[in-house]
Amino acid sequence: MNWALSIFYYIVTVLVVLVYGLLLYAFIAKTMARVQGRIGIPIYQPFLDIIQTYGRRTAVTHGYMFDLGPVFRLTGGLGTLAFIPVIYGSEIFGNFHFAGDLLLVMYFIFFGQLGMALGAGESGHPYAPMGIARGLAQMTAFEVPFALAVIAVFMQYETASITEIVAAQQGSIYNWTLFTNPFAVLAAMFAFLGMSMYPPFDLVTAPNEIPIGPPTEYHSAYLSLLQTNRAIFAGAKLVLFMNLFFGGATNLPIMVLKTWAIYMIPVLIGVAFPRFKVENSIRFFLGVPTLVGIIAVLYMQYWGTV
Amino acid sequence: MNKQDKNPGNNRENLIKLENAGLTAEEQQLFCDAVPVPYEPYSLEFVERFHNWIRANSLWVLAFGTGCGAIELNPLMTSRFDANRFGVMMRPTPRQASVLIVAGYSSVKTLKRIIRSYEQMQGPKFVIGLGICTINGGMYYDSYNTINCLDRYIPVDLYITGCMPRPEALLAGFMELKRKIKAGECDGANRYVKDFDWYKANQKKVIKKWDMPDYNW
Amino acid sequence: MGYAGLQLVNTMFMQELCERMTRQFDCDQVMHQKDDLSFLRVDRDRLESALMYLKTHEGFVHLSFVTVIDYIEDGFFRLNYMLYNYDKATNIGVQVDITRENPSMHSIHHLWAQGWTYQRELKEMYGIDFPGSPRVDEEFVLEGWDGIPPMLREFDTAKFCEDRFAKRDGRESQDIKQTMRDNLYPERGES
Amino acid sequence: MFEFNLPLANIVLVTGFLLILSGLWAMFIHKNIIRMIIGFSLMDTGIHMIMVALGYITGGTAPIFDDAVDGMQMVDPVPSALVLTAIVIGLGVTAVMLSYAVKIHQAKNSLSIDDCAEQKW
Amino acid sequence: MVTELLSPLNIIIIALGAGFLLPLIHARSPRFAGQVMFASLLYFVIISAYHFYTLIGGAPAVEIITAGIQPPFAINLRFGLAEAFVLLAVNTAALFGARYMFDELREHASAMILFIVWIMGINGMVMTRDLFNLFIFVEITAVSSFVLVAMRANSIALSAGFKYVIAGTMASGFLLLGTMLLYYQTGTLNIDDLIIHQEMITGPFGTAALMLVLGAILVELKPFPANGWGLDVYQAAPAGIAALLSVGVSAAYLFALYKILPLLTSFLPVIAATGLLTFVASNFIGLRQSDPRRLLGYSSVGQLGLMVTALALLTKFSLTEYIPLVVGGLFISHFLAKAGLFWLAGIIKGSELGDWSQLRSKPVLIIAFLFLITALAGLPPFPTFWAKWQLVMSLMEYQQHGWVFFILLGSLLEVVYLFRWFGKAVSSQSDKALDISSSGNRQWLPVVLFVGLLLACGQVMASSFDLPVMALLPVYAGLLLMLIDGLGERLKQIASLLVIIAYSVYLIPSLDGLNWIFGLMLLPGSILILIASTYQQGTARPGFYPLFVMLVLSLGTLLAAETMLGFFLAWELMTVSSYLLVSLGKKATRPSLVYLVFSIAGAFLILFAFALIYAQTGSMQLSAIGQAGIVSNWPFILLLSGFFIKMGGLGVHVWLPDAYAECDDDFTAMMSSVVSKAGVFGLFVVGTQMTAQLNDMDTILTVVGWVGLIMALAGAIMAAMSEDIKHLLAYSSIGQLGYIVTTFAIANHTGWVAAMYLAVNHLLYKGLIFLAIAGVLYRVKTRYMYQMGGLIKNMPISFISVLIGIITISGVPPLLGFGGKWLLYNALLERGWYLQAGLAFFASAVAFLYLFKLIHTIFLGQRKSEHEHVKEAPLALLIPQITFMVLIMAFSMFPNILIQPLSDAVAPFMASTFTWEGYLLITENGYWNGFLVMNIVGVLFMAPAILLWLVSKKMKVQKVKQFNIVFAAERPFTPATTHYAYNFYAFYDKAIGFLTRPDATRFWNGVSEWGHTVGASLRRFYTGNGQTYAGLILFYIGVMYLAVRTL
Repeated sequence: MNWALSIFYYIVTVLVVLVYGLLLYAFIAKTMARVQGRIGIPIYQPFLDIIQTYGRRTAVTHGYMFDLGPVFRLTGGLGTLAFIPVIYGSEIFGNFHFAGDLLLVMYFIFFGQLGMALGAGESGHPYAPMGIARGLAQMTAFEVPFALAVIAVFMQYETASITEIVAAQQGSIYNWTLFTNPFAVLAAMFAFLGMSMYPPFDLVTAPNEIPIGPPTEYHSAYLSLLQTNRAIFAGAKLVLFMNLFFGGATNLPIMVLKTWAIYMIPVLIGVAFPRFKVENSIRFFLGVPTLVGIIAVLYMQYWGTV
Repeated sequence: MNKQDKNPGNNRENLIKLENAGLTAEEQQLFCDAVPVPYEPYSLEFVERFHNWIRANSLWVLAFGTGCGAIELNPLMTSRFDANRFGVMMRPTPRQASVLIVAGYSSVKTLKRIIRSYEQMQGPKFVIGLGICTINGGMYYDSYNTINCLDRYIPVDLYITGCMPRPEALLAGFMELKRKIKAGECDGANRYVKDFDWYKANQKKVIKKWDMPDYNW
Repeated sequence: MGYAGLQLVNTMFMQELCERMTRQFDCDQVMHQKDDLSFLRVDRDRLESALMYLKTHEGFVHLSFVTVIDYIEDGFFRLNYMLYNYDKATNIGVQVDITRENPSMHSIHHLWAQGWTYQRELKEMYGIDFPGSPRVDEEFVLEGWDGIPPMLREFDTAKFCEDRFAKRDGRESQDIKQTMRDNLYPERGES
Repeated sequence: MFEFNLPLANIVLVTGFLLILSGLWAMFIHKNIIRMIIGFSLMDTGIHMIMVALGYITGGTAPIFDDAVDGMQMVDPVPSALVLTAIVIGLGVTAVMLSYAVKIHQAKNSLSIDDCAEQKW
Repeated sequence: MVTELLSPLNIIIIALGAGFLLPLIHARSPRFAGQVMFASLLYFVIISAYHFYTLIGGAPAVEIITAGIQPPFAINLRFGLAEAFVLLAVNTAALFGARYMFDELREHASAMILFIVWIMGINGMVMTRDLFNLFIFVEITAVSSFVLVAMRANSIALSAGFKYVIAGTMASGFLLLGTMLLYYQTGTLNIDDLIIHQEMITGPFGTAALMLVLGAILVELKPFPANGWGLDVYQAAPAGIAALLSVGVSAAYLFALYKILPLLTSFLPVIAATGLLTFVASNFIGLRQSDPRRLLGYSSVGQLGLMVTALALLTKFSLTEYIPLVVGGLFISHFLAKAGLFWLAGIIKGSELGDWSQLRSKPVLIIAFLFLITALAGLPPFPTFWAKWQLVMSLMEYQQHGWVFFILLGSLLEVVYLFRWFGKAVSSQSDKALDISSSGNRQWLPVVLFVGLLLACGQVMASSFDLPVMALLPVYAGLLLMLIDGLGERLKQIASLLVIIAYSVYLIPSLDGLNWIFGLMLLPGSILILIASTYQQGTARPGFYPLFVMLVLSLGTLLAAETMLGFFLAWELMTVSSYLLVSLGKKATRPSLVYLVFSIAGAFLILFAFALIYAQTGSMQLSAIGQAGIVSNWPFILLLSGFFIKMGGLGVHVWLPDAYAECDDDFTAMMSSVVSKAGVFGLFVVGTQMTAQLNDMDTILTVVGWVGLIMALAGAIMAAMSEDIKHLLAYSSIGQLGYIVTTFAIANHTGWVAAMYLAVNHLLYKGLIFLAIAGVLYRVKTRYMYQMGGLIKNMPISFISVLIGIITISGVPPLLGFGGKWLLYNALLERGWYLQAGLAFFASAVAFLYLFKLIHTIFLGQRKSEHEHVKEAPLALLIPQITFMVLIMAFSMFPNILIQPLSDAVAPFMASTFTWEGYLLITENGYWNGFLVMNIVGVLFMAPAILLWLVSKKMKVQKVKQFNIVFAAERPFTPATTHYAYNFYAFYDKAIGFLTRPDATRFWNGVSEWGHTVGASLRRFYTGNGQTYAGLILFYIGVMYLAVRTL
């Protein structure tokens, strides 16, 4: 593999995913506005917002960890993306998936969150640790169904390599994990609700309780890094789910379509529900979703024949 | 001060400190005592104009209801008025907001919080005075606890009169603010810094219990 | 028992109560405002025992509020302690007149735990002292108030504003009475 | 096996056991130290009697070796010798006990065993 | 000539002669009388020593025949090796005892006479072979004792003495009666003759006769419950007398029992049972005792009980060749230690355990006290340890599980109360001062001498086992360093470092395979932590360095051990030294005791398992574990449980948080990162030996795997709920060790590599974090995290340490920790433990909770005003931290330099499933290129960093202070109320907090409560009433008789 070329391809991927992520965000906002009978933001609004925050002329800093927090966060997003093949079989969008398998991705997701948590922590604002504590607590809970789902997927395909998992789902729509391993997908989608930070699981930013939580003190260029990451990370996460459960994508339009569809699930649920209390959210995830996850594993163990 | 003016952006340490007389010695250690300095526009004019256009189309309003007029802000986001389509968005924290709407009368107590929030916003930042009370006190002109002229305390870019002005008026105000921003007329943040002593004197004249630093970084 | 019956019982209860109170605490004035609302006026020094009695014997367990009226012309403050009886659904207001010079009143915080809030407010707004009431000297609503208490009638708010807050030129103030008459009810004319 | 074929020895033997039992009994029921010591003496004496009785053979001769005497008809000399030693020792022990009684009386002004229960558990 | 001069009979002659002469001399010159007495006692010693020497050389036993007639027709005495041994001990003790209490003795000639006659009585009891003669010596001894006990004639001593008199006279009466009945049946009084003709002792009559003799001797050995009088005497008698009563007189009776034991073949189980009952019951009661003298009494009684048991059981199973080792070992240990302790008790004023804190004014005495306690408790290197080892092994050979169980239970209880006593002596404050000036060194020098003798005896006994030369090296190294304990801290540190480094250089090359890897982990890890030891400038740390060296060296010997004894010895040495190190903490008295008790309990489980293995295989080699596994799973389960306790396994973890929290802050690092690995090593010792059987142990392994994961989860949740920083880390250790347990139980190549990898990981990051925290605690003087905050400004390097540490723990790539997680899941999936993998994921997610809490509440958020001028941690702490960080970064960058050796070390036991392609590691299920990940992340990190830097060049960036925050338009008022730190995860507590309820703690508290209640109930027998005691004696003999008849 030519290193320079693969780095170039990676940069292309990042840019594509960034643009796509921002557009997706705008599209969702627009959709929600239309649901509410509004016109909604222009489709290019997220780009303006990012540039606006990049273009702020003053900033305050609370210390070096505060400065590094967004850097960690964006690194986390970029890295997660780097280890996921975005489009199956594509040389350009294959990224560095050969560096590690699914476990690497699952753990690398924490990298950015950890760095962000530390940076926000140094800001000294009490909402920051409150939000992080809520987020971590909820994360521990929704990781359980997610992990069980991933384990079920692993049991099904007997590999932890994302590329191979995608490869195994090619051919027909009935080869998708969604149909071959429905319990795992159900559990994973429960977890996805928690990851997406839409109601009823938007505990971290929790407007009206701890207004926007961790990034309370982040602004200007720091915030724009976070916004950038948000787009990239959302893209990476969607691609991961798509790869694991929905057959992956062999070209860009399919990817766009599938990820958009996946993303609509938490959005549509989000517009219909109020927010959980933290303890309720934890108990929720440890209840039915975990049970579904366990069923998925047991199903694979005893009846799963693919 | 001169040195900083010549070389903006690189001075993390200011030479002159704020007095912060309202704080105890112990508290002074906990608050930053640097003097605010104005920022220069981008050296390339088209960059500045580009950014002004962006700023105008991405107005982040601080969700801070300072008075009775706050009730007029809520319909702004509803389907009837939908300020979103103009790039207006509510932000819950002053750090991220660029527009401060002082909605209606402001009592002395609220003024203190307004000043704090305004100073915590990052430039460029804009202030809209909403309602007659912010202009000359309105019906509360002789209340012992309500200020009369907002622009003596913080720089106001735009007033919207009325008691109360309807959301349409506010939307019109946003349009006007956008125009002013694009025209590069909104330099309230820099004005505030340049006339810092005057603003502080006015503020301290009405706020007797000044238990915060002189500039709330 | 129907509503009318309850009303009758209440009226009788209130009358009997007021008689008892008059006997016991030398209430110099009793006023039956409504079926379920009466006012008694007691001595400054008997207030505590009267309230105590009402709370413990007559079922007026709830202190609704404490207010004061500034009778600047007659030189006294009239304090109103409004109590409520849940069982009988009746109110009773106990009034005390205190002098305007160095006004001071006994604290009733020991009777109702929320008492200190009202007393702190009265201290700030009227300068009435309640020795022994918790945090009574702390600020209640105002921050850094440096004049005479603003609710006193001798406080000249217009002059205060002129001194303290800048005026913007161009403001026209109209006489409200005249304006309303001119603009809203022109047909009524001078009366 | 133990055989009750010697009336005199039996009488002594039974008496000895009775004395032991009564001595123990006295040690258990009496609170007074002096009485307990007496009980001990009774027990001791009982043991001595048993010792003698065990060695005695009715109609046996004195244990003096002589050509004329059949060894089997001799009274066993050993218990008799031992009992002398035991009596001496018993005497010594009794003396110690009595001096304890004196000392205890001096120290506590009481001779009750119940007053000697300072230590427990 | 020499032989005649040194004839044992001379002891009696001299004693009687001195008895006559002393009053005459005393009247002239009390001083000379004293010299005569000492000369006599010295003569006794010389005689016994001479004969001991010659007998050891193989000389025949000395037979003394009286009246010129051969036994059995005349009284004869024998002076064999056993007699010589006992009498040498007794006479030595008597010599020092007389010296110890000379102030009291010299007043009256009669006291001196009594003392001499007393000792003579003891000598006689030991030597005589005639039953009636035994009675006479018993009476001589008893009468002298009666008088000597009441020598001070205070009220309590008189009461106790009179009870003693009653019991003594009853016992001797029974002895006399029994003797006569025996004589009646057999016609002989000679013990040897009786043994020859024991078939003549028949029927109930014979049984009764034997019972009376036995009962009399046993009563004098103070069996439970007929021993109240004895306890009173121990408590009330003058210390010197009590010491000799406990060691000398009891020795004589024990010896008497030994002599008549051949007569009592059918009695043996009952004798053993009564001894064991005494041992266990006394130790239970000891739990409740607060008077040290009486506690010593209980201990004496218990030890005698154990010796009786050992004697009876060994005789029963015809293991008489072990009697010298077992009973002799128990005896000499009890003898020296009890004498020393009683003598110490005489020096100390006051009757509370806490009063022993007076000893601290003389360090040599507190150390002596510690040694004596340790010797009594049966810990190495003292004789009891060897004796118990041999006893347990021998009994187990005959499948005597019940006996062993109760012996170990009693020993455990003994440890509890003895070390509680020591803890009180170390921690409490006595208002009385130790006064040893008036008596000079006369009173304490013997104690020290006896400690030396104990050590010597221990060494002698050790030599009778097949042990490597270095087995006791830790002890000697520790003792050596103790000699220089008075020097400067830095000097001691360097000396200790040199010792450890030299030892490492010697040891590590000699190890191989997994042991080698453990060696490379533990010894350098210890060195790094030791570097930090001088961080508290100006604080002396007495005892720290000797114990530390002992601990590290015992870890080394543990690794090098090849036999079960060597392993167990090293294990116990490690336990003792780490216990003592823990107890050096300021408030560590109770936690360290709990730690010791659990450790010893664990060690006993291991001992039990070893004994089972030995019984099954007859081999002492560690490799026998594997053979034993074929027969039964029990050794495996027991060993696992033992190591599990050491690792703080779930349910038995209750010792861990407090022990970690209360010991010195840098030593916590040692406990967590190094000492806990001993448990892991133990697991691997078992695992590697039993590789062949592991396949058949699916059920056990599955259970262990689940337990490990539940441990991981519970540890993480409890850590998240802790407010105390050291508790948090302690629970974290529990959780992390849980993963190691699970990966061990996976028992395939990946699993074991994962376990080893996790162990290395744990060593690195726990060492790092605990040292960083030690620095924080040193600077901020509080352990509660909510009282800290914002320290990143003051302690940036410590912050980075903790940051690296928590990233490593959490398993976030690209650092080392991810490898552990990756291997863990790979192993779990490979094994097919899918639900377990889900649980592991949950546990590792919960770990994020406490990790963020840890770093946030300490270093981030709002700094307290009082911490404004806090400085960075001392350099001594930073150096090892930086070393750890460098290691972590290096292993993260090049994971193969770690995984490859681990894989190779595991490969001999489990076939490797790894494939390497350069830096890419491929398993059956996945792949991971640590080097590449590290580089990608590094490059990716630079991109936003440069971007941010570029943007900030165009901005005015103002550095602000901690209160410059958006506070809902208000201003913060105090850092304490602005810092979100207390009850950090309140909602988590609401959601699943029921999982953190301290049920285990409650359970063990219940056990402790129960033990105390048992003790309290058992001691209801001791009413203090002489008649009750007499009644109990009758009752005891009656029950014994019935028991014998029934059996």
